[in-house]
Amino acid sequence: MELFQGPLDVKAISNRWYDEVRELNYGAFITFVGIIRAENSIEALSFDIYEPILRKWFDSWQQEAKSRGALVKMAHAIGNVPIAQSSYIAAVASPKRKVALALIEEFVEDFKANAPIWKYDVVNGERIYAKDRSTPMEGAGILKKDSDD
Amino acid sequence: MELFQGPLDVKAISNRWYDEVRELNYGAFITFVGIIRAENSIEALSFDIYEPILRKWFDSWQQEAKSRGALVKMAHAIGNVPIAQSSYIAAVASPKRKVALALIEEFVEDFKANAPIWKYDVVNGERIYAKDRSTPMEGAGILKKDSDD
Amino acid sequence: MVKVEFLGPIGKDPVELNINTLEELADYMLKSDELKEWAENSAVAVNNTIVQDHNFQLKSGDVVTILPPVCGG
Amino acid sequence: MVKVEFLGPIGKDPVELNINTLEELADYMLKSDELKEWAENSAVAVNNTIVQDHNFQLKSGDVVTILPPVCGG
Repeated sequence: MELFQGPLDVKAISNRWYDEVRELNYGAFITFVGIIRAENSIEALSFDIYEPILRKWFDSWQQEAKSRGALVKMAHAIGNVPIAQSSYIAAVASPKRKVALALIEEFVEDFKANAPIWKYDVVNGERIYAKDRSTPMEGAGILKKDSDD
Repeated sequence: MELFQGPLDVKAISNRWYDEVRELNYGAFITFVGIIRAENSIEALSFDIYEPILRKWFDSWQQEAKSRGALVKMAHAIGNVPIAQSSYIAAVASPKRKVALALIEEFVEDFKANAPIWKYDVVNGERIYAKDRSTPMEGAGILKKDSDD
Repeated sequence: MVKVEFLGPIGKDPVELNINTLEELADYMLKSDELKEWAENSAVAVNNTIVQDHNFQLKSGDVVTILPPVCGG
Repeated sequence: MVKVEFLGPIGKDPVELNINTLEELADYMLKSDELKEWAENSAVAVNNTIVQDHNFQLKSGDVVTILPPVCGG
């Protein structure tokens, strides 16, 4: 897992990962790249990350991947990422095509739901929390008083 | 769709595709790379391609991708590809993560089942058809005499 | 006359046949030791379109392609 | 004493609280105009492990982290 200040150098990162998985004799290598789209008159997106819990989250996925004979990789940006630049790369390598295809989907979807990362729109230099696009983490609501479980 | 004699230059191809999809304002870009694994004492794999039907197959997937707001890309090697080199790259770009994740799986699986490409193990310089790993195409069996449909 | 091409591992040169139906094509392949097994597991394209209909009629000038089991990637 | 940290968009400095239960933590947040909404939708970690058990007991020196709704990528 790799964290970077500002936009990711997608070419350098994915080329380096490709060489690593080639040497490890994996047969299938999938990368998922997130690119900042021009929409809602934003200049950039911006990200806060809580690294200790992100690292635990990632390590438990690495264990899961290992149990399937695969491995996962991830890079994410901290701070501002302008339009047409990238904030996120996830990757899976596996001897088997089907394992890799299933794992990249599960890994990316769980990332969106549970990785401790907060997203902001940057408009006129101001950071605005992307509340509507954010998801309560697994375990959220534990402080609700009306909860009956 | 791009066909090359011998191994693919994965870094050049995927870096070029990344720049293309960034400019088109896509938010999610997935690549699937097939790497030749060292197994069964092979030196290389080798591929025959029937381009006219492959191109039709690819064009119909491009139509399907377009109907979902996405696009697909593909590169494949013709002839020999040594161990740890790559024979195949498939890619999907989409504004939406979930569309991209679903499409890459469907696209790659249908490719394995129906793209008119034949694979050979290369052992001691000899090409041996990978019969056990090959799949009859959709429509196969139409010449069987005992068929009752 | 119909031209028949054999792709990939079949490794046989094209032939010109005087046939009108897929059944005649099957008969031709099944009586050849070299082609018999491929009749069972191959798809058939006519002028580069895969044929799904058993009653497809061939006409003179058609190019028929025999596509054995595939494995790209 | 328990240290409570508020992450991401909550934008509040850490506080030291003399509490032993999640219910006491909830009471603290619910009576603050600034923190009320975050009590509803946040997950809670103690010493960087997400807590799933309502009856979890806090002890002196624990670091509690309040994690509001996330959106990586």
